Amino acid sequence: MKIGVVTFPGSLDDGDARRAARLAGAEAVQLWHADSSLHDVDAVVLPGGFSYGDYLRCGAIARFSPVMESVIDAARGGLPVLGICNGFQVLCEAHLLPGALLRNAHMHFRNRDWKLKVESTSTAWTSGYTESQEIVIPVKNGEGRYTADEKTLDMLEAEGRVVFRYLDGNPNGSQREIAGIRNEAGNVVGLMPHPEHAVEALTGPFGGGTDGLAMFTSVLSNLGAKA
Amino acid sequence: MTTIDTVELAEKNPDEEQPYAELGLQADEYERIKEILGRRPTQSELAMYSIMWSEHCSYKSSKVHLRQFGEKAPKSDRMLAGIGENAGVVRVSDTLAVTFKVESHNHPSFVEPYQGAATGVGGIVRDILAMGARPIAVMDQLRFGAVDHPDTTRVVNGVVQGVGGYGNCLGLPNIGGETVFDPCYQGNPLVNALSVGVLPVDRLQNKAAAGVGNVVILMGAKTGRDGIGGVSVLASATFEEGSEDSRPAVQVGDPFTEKLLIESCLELYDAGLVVGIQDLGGAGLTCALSETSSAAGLGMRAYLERVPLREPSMLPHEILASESQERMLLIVSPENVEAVLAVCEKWGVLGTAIGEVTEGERLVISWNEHVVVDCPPGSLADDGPVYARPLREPADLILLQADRAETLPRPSDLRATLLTLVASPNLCDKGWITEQYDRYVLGNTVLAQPEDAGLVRLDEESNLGIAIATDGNGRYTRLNPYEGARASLAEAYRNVAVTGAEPIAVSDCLNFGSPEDPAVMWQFAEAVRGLADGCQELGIPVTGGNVSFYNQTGTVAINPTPVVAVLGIHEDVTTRTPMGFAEAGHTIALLGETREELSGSEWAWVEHGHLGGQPPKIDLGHEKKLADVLRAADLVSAHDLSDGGLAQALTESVLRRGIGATVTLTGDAFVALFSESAGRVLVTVKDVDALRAAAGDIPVTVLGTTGGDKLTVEGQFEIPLTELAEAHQGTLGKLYG
Amino acid sequence: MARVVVDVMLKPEILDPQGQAVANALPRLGVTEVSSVRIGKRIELEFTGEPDLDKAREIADKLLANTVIESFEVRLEESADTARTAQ
Amino acid sequence: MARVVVDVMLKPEILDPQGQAVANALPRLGVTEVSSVRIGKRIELEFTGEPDLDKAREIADKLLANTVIESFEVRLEESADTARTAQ
Ligand SMILES: Nc1ncnc2c1ncn2[C@@H]1O[C@H](COP(=O)(O)OP(=O)(O)O)[C@@H](O)[C@H]1O
Ligand SMILES: [Mg+2]
Repeated sequence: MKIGVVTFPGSLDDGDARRAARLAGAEAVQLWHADSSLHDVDAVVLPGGFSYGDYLRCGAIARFSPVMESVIDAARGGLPVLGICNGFQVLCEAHLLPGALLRNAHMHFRNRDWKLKVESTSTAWTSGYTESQEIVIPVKNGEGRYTADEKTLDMLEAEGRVVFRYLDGNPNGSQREIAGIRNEAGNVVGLMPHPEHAVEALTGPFGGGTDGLAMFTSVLSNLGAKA
Repeated sequence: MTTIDTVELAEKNPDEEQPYAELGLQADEYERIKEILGRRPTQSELAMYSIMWSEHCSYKSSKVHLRQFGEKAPKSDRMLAGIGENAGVVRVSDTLAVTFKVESHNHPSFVEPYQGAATGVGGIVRDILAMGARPIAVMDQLRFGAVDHPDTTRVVNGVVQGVGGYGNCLGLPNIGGETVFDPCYQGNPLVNALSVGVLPVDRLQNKAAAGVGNVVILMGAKTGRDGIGGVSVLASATFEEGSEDSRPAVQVGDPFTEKLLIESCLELYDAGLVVGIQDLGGAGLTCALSETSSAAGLGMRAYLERVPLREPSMLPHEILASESQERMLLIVSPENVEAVLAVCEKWGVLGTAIGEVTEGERLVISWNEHVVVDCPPGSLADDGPVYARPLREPADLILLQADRAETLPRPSDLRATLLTLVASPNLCDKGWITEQYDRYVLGNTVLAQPEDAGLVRLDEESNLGIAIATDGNGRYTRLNPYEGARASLAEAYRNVAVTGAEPIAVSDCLNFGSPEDPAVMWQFAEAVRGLADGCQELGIPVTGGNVSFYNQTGTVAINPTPVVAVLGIHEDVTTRTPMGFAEAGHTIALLGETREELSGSEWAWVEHGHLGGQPPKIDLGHEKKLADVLRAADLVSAHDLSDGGLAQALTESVLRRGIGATVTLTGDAFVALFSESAGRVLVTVKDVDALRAAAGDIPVTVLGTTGGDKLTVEGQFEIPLTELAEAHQGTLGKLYG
Repeated sequence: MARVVVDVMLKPEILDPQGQAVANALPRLGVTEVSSVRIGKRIELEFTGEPDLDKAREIADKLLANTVIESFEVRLEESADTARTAQ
Repeated sequence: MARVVVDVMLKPEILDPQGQAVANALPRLGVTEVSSVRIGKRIELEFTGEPDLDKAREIADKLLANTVIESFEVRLEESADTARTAQ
């Protein structure tokens, strides 16, 4: 099973996403932003970082890269796509997911381990969790305030498309404590926290968190079941 | 139309006066330049000499002292590159080497805190990159003025956001640092930054522009009128112009471009396409051109009109002096130029051939057919002035040392004292700062803030890793520069050792006032001597560092502040020892001896605003043995004691995982809690007999046991962890929100 | 030299913490007559030839603004020479 | 409702990484006629009463612009009602 991880010139957590895919048992494939081929991968991760510097608006420029045109097409066709942090921003900019991510309400970059509630397990990336499971995943972003209009927020909640919610506070002022959402079909998921940084006890959240690994094993077992 | 001053013109009117004094050159220095050239320098040459012979580039006041680092350095076959290179390189395994260095960006960070700090990080990362290494982490050592001074908010917020903004955007985890507040830094904050990188041993790069006919390529950002240090001095010389747009501009960092520069350089190294490489730092092209050619003992021909400019109106001397960030200079053999430019293109980085390596030791630089520089590169890079400046012990030192803190009135309420101290600016939790930094990126951070040292895994197979800690104590160094410097070394060494790593190398950043003040120069000489002696005693070499002079407001210098960085090897990071109490029921013990040492302490400062006496005694033989014990013993946790003493170490250890403790103190409880005696570590173990056996002649004092939700000092007080946490963690957020 | 200016502002219903922070700081400077502050972006596009407002609008719509949260306005800069002053 | 607009731009000699990044991205969108992009801030100050340009200038100087690297311009918004459009 091959998980592709896109590298934009300013991607930073791409190596971590590949490591997470490997630890989950996949073959990790590096996808280059300027190459429109997806190289027959079975799923795609858009990793964290600052795609093209992201000085204007996070994800704004990345969405126009050659690889993204293929990702957008493939996602519409059902390919599992996970956007982490900057990847989430790119997915919103590309309108694969609704809403937008704005500068944190407190205006600081914040890196802290955060407790999340898994609210939707009917996605390609979260089926390995149990409904309402509480997990600890690092948050690290400067522009992670999830924002959408009330109608969209109501719709997301009504359709069970809020995948993760922040517990015990809100690290960035996201509306309704939303940390991650999915598309209608459930193959596309975006979240601000970083599951790829919670895959090894040694380097994960303080005290040995590996709660992020299930995102990567979920997609593999779903793909395996399909194959 | 400005006339360009050329070599031809300089030969025609060899005696025309030049504004050398405005550029910071002394009359005799100017005479020497004329002697070297056999004529007056051109405007561009004058700019280059003034930059290269400045304190910052030539180390003219510090050189005679820094020599000791080499002379006293223990022989080590680990050292692959040492002082004089962009950064020292030490071998950590058969195949891997590590390079690290700490550098200052103090003055720019006061003028424009965000950009000053950001470009400080960018600059040190390029030094590491230039050695052939992939940068893998950064650290920041910060000194601010009084916490409540109206200007401190501006500086703190700007600096912290600048360090974070640049480092986070580069994808380098921040694994530690220091934050100190003291009024002596009010008009002159210190912003030091450290970077560490890793390289395969055979990828080591150097800066020599070897190989006649090789091509000189400038890579990275366009060149603009950026610059504070060298260029601002230059600009103040006006050259009959003084127009608005010839004024120097603040350097603005572009971390995205730096990220591209890193990736493209690494790709070039791996493809074996680079003969020589040098980063462009404070002295820009001037430094890069002269150092690369001088290092090779060859000449160089450079064409300034080829340099991509942000502002087309720039003149040759401005191009040479520009401090624009995110640039590297490469030496490439002609047949590889195309391949190099293709890699640049792939990453979207500008790459431009601007010259070539030539026979003979002349650096010849032209601008649109005009030759503006023709000089021996070694005269710029290596033959700058060297001064043995006068030294004099500060007049007030004897009185200062006589005014001991041990005689100050002591508190009756130790509970209140502890709560006040752990909430004080220098001892409080620094989470408000460190949460603004990415600690996770690259996925190899094993330990970071608030642990004693940063610990990074280098290899996922073998679990080999490196630990780094930095320390500097301006108050101790003010009281006794020799001992103060050794105290900082001892502390950094111990902080590395508590993780279970073996300390192997040292870097430093020496922040002092004006070298022209004999009292400052004496402090500097003493501190260097202390550090060099200390390294000799510990058997670890200084591999590189940085000197920052002129840190003062008016005639008042900062406390002398040598920041010492120690690097250690960790053979198996999965066995690292963290600082926090892990679970209930473990035995708490203190390694080392507590003496009544309160002078220079946080207690004296916070409770009495007092600075006087002698700093704690340093015994490096003991530190060495202690480090061996820390590696050999089976420890659940280990946390070194430093500022704030045992009270602080206990507080940090219980709060790390919310595991309380009950301890019993022997002797004077106040001294036991707040003395800052060196050479001590707070540990927890499951088996105290095994600890005693492992400890040899290092004193072991059992203090109590872990557990509960309070910090209890028997017979004295108890503090619920919630109350302790509130006191310790609230301070900085409340001040700077 | 022809310059097009694109002003991008957060839609009024979107929280602007930066603007709010400035608004909150004003009383401390003794300013009480400002009731609200909004902070957006001003983007200057220099065209090589004739400034093309339609093109600029297209760029703004596609790239410069995210119309989920922002609105924009495109206009020709009256005169490119109006020297910006530090006063 | 009276609005004062403060435009804050980096001084021309200062590197503008933001503008540069956008300029570099434009060719990928098929835009080749834009030669340079500069990005600054547009700040809207709503005054409770009469808009006070001098006051606004003082605020800009003290708080909104960092005059070490930025310059600013203060002006009255022609009409506060000009609805900003997303087109
Ligand atoms: N500016 C900073 N950047 C990163 N880490 C910092 C900074 N200031 C303090 N820290 C971290 O906070 C912790 C406590 O700092 P300090 O009390 O100075 O440690 P120590 O006494 O062990 O030297 C350490 O982990 C240190 O690395
Ligand atoms: Mg320590």
